[in-house]
Amino acid sequence: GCSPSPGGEGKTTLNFSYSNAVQQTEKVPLHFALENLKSQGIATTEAFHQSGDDAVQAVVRGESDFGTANASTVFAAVRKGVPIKAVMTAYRPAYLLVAPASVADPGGLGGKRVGLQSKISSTTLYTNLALKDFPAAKPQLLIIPGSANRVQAMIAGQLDASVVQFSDWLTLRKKAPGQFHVIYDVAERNPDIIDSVIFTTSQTADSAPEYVKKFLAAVQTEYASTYRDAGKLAASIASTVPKTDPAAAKELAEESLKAKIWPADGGFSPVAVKATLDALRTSGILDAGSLPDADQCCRADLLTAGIGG
Amino acid sequence: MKARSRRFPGIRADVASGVAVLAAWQIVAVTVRPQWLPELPAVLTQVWALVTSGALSVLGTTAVTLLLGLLVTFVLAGAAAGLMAAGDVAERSLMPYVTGFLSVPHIALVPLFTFLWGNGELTRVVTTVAFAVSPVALTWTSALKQSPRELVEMAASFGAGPSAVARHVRLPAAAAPLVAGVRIGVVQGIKGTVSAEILIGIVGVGKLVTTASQTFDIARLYAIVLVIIALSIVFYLLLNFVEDRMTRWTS
Amino acid sequence: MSPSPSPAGPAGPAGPAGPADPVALRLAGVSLTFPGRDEPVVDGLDLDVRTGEFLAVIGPSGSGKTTLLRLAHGLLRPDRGLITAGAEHIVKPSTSRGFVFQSDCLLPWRRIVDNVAFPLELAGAARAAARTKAMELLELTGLAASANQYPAQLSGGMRQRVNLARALAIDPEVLLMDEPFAALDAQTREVLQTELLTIWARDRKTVLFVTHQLDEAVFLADRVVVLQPNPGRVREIVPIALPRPRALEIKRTAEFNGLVDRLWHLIKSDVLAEQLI
Amino acid sequence: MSPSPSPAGPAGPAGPAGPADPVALRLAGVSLTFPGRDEPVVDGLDLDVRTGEFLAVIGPSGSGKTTLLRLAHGLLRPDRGLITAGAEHIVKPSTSRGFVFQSDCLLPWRRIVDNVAFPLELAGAARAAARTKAMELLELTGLAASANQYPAQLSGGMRQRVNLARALAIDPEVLLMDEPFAALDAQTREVLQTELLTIWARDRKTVLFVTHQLDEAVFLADRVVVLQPNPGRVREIVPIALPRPRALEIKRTAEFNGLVDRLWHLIKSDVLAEQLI
Amino acid sequence: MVSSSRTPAVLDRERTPATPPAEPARRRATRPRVLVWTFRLAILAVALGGWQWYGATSGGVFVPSMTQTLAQLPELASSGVLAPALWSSNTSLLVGYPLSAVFGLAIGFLVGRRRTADRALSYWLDVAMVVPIIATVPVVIVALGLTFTARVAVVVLFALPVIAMNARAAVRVLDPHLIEMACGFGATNRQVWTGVILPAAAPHLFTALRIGLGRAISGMVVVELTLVPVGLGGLLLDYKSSFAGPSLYAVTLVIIAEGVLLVSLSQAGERWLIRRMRGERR
Ligand SMILES: Nc1ncnc2c1ncn2[C@@H]1O[C@H](COP(=O)(O)OP(=O)(O)OP(=O)(O)O)[C@@H](O)[C@H]1O
Ligand SMILES: Nc1ncnc2c1ncn2[C@@H]1O[C@H](COP(=O)(O)OP(=O)(O)OP(=O)(O)O)[C@@H](O)[C@H]1O
Ligand SMILES: [Mg+2]
Ligand SMILES: [Mg+2]
Repeated sequence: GCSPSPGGEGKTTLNFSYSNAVQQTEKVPLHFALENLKSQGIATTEAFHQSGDDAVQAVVRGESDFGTANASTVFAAVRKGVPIKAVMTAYRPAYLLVAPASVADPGGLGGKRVGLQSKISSTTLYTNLALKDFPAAKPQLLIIPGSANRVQAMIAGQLDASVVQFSDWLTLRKKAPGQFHVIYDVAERNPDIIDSVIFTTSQTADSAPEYVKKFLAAVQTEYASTYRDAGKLAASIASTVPKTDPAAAKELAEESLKAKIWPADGGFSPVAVKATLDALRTSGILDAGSLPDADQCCRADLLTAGIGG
Repeated sequence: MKARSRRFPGIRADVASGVAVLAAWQIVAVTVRPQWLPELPAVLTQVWALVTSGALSVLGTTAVTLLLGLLVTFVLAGAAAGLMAAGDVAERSLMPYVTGFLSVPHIALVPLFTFLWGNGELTRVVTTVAFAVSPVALTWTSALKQSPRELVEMAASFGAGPSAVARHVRLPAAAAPLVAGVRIGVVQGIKGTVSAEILIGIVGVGKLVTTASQTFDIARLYAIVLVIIALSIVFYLLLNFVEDRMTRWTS
Repeated sequence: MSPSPSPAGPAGPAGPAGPADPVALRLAGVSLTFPGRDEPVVDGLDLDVRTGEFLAVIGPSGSGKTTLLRLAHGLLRPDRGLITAGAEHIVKPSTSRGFVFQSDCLLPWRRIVDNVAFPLELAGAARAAARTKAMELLELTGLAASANQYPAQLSGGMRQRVNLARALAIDPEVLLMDEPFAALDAQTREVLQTELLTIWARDRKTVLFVTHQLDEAVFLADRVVVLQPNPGRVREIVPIALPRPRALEIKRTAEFNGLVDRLWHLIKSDVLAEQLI
Repeated sequence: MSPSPSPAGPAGPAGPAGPADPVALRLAGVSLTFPGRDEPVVDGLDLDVRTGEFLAVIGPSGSGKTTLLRLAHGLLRPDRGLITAGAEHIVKPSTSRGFVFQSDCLLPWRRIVDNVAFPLELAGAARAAARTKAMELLELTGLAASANQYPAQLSGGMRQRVNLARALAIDPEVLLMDEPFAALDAQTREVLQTELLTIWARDRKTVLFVTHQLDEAVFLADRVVVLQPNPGRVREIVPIALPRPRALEIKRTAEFNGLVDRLWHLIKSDVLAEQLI
Repeated sequence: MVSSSRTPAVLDRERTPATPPAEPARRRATRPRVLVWTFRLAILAVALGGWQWYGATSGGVFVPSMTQTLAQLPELASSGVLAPALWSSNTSLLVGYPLSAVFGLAIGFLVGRRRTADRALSYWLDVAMVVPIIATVPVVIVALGLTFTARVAVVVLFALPVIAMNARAAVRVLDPHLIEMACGFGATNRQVWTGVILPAAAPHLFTALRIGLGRAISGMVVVELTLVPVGLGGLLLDYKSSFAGPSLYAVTLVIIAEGVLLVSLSQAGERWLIRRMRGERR
């Protein structure tokens, strides 16, 4: 069900694009928000992509109405003239910088092999944020896409440190117990940083605000509910994220809730947007001169105020 | 075949070498236990799981892409071959482009295709066509061009007109290489479809591979690769069989 | 209409039993130059083939023997001169002339019987009728047992028999044969020569037979045309007065060898010239 | 040393001028079965090739003529029986025996002179020396002018001359020739036959010559071995008492044709049996 | 399973159509030549013109015009992005291709001339030629990690089977009589190889190496596109994810150019060799 011009306010279909090929913990509430929309008479579909730019592609082409992608990807696309707008924070960074036990803080990474997802990615951003206060430390940066692959490389000794997701940190602890520890908790140290955003086309945002609002409200409601029942969240994670046993799901749920990665208020305050843009600029992921300003890339006005955890 | 069974009673050398490799695999897997090499039974269990769990149903999209791609390929290649076989000028004008396209590393075009057309069916079909179209066009051109001069003259000497010559001589003479073109097209098309799916990573075999490798399921990854290999071999054997049937008279 | 150009004089004593010697095929002043070539291949060639006679053509390589046959069949058209069969002016192939090629030219994807039936199908016969007729011809040439095989499964000698059977299928008035036995080994060739004579004796069709083999020409023919090369012309026509039916033993007689010797002397200088490096 | 196994009696009158008739090549009780076949190709074959004689071998297709030559050369080894050249027990090819194949087997990427020099190079001769020797042989076979051409640029007759020159290059004691002229047209073949005799007359090497052409066998040989098929055995050895040197004209004599006729009768039944379908 | 006696798809892919029968009228050849070049240029002009027109009028982010793309090339080169990427990609080719060539030829010779080796290996080489090797890339990465060795291994996986199968065909098709002839003249095994088999097979061996080169380039790009995003493939992915259309197009052009250039060069060498061997020097 493609809808090339998502025009009418009374639209009863909603196609959603994820920037991942397989379901991830961070997106479990999104998934259930979409499920909930079905009970409101909206037919939803979910498409999985290999990267954020593919999700952007799908939305721009009208294959999907909404998508998630890294803030950096969406902002870069906007800068190149792709007609999309971020409308909500999907989640805040669920990342940890993990290093060998011998390394105490990011300053100790000098000369070590540190893995990155790609040149333009959240891992780069967070590694830069971690190293911000230690300008003297010059690690050797290696590009290894796939958090799982980086974990594999760390276990195999091909990599010393990397920014990894919660789930991978669990794996790492299990497969190489005692060898690694967390030296930098990204979400904890950067409460305002946006990791991933929900976006739609500028046209949809402009011409069908009610439709967008309806969707965002559903997401916000679901986000709020996660904080009320950690057990239900763990069960949801175990049932939707591949290869996650109940024990791991429980840990993931707890970690995520502790880091408050799902903003029930939409997490889209001007402060957060500015902090994210600043971080992108200072870390050199997007060259400073042509960064979009907040108005170009974001619309915070479609969120439902007052839903809180 | 007879000589073969005489020298290796009951065993065929190719089967034997295959079994030897599998045995070596299993021995390494259970003795050295490298992380990257799952034990054979684990892989076979996964193959069985793939088959029985219905996970292979994603191959439906693969088949659709392949069919669409081959359809387009055969139409395009047919047109190009028809043009090139029809006239010397047309052939010499088009040939550099067709052979040139043959030396393009087609797989490098996939990012451009996804940039252009997204992750959808269109990109995958175009990739399939890009892989298959020039070899098929070349094979078909030579099939159409090879003129069995003596046979044509023979038919003419019995009063056959151009249409009778085409029907009774040129077409049957070209049949074998035309079928060979189809075989090449299918083999190349499978490569194209699978390449597109793996690079795009979210449909068909690509989805299987991505899921397995992102969830660290190494045994399953091996199983998927084995299934892909097995399926392409089956296709290939099928095509060979058809081709042999059609050219029985050459024996 | 015009006297035979043979320097050996008109109508040798070996004239066949045909009725009153009318001419089956006449080439008059025929010239042909292949495009892109400077010299004509055939130049001012005159030749009468009498009805019911077996006429052999010999000459060194490149003297235009094949070209002559193709002209006579209508596969080629002369630049100048006339080629006629009775009242018909030959301008294209017709089923009243059958061609037996040197290479057997069987359709490899058709079974033997269907190869023989091929010209009949071309002529519009129903498949079944064509096959019945083809089977008769295969009986005649001793090939009935191989009717359902493919050409690739047959020996060279058998393939040439099929080739002959196919030419006979359309019941042509004139049979044009271009070195049909050249690719066969010496013994197989002799066997086929006798068979050809047997078949020919049944209804005495007119035959124009090209060969390199002098003894073959003498053994088979009523008259032997000797071509000279550059450009192709008739050097001489040698009548063969050997009695018929002929058995292979005739090849060892002095008379036979005298005729072969005469032909050899007629082409010797041309052959040796061609051999010069 | 031992009596010839010929049923035609020992030492025909055509014995060559060689000294005291020693045996150049002896096959004694030779049998061979190809793997995967039930019947032997050659079974209990006895044959003596006398030094300096020109021995021709005829027989129907498949009677094992080529196999016999390959055995004599050492390219094949018999299952049973002995093959000896003087005191040497033949188990592998040696340069004391030269082989001339039916297909010319020239190396297409070498010039004519280098093709002739090829066996000399194999034997370790320096390139320059090999070429000088090769040029001599090309003079002898009338090919000097083509020395720097490539095989593809030559006619079939010329290629067979090169083939012959190459076999002579290693100055073998025995020359083994397998239907060397079979692919040539009748006239070219006759020209090469006379040339071969001329070259042979110079130093009278021992020659074992396989052919299908009865007249070729009679024209060239001192004795003709007639093979019978299934399994290959010597049916008869026919001595050829024609005087030497022989000119082509001898082919038209009664004596010559009598010999051809005799050979024909010896193989006739086998040939006709083979033709049966 | 089937016997491996047939070697389909070996030379098929590269089969160039038979040259047209000798044209008798050579004088008339100049007019078609002019015509042919007119058509060739016209095809090129239509393709490039169409691209330019579409890119300029309605291309948007996703279809930059031809001039935009071409203008990006010098920029990429001067900004120091292109050369390191080219080098980084081609190092795996530089190591992997010679390895494939040496081992591919060796295996091909072995399989082509030794029946036991043929029976044991041909079938699997045949299989390697028809299966999509790209499917094995994840397994290679699992086994060898995201390393240079893995990249080389993928290049070898892509190129070696093709080279081996074509080398096998090359040393096989030759006339057995030629070898028998050489043996007849007492040639040693080594002399048979150097004097007969290799010269006879040389043109086909060059074809084998050329096809292998094309496949090796594919292999080089494949790893970079799937799991080790360095070099040219890495650039492609970077530019794609940052929506840098002109750069993406330009790098794609560079890869195409490299493929076509390398393959054409080896093709020219091959033709020269064949002409030399056929004695058509003059
Ligand atoms: N289609 C053609 N185009 C140009 N030249 C041709 C063509 N066909 C034959 N020729 C030339 O015409 C000459 C006569 O050819 P033809 O085949 O008639 O000779 P032939 O006597 O049959 O020779 P052979 O005994 O070798 O069969 C030869 O020089 C040949 O090269
Ligand atoms: N390498 C081989 N393997 C199996 N059978 C063979 C082989 N070589 C020859 N034969 C068979 O052995 C028999 C004799 O073959 P050979 O070539 O010696 O006959 P020939 O007398 O030379 O025949 P021709 O006159 O046709 O040349 C034939 O039936 C042939 O099929
Ligand atoms: Mg001819
Ligand atoms: Mg033989």
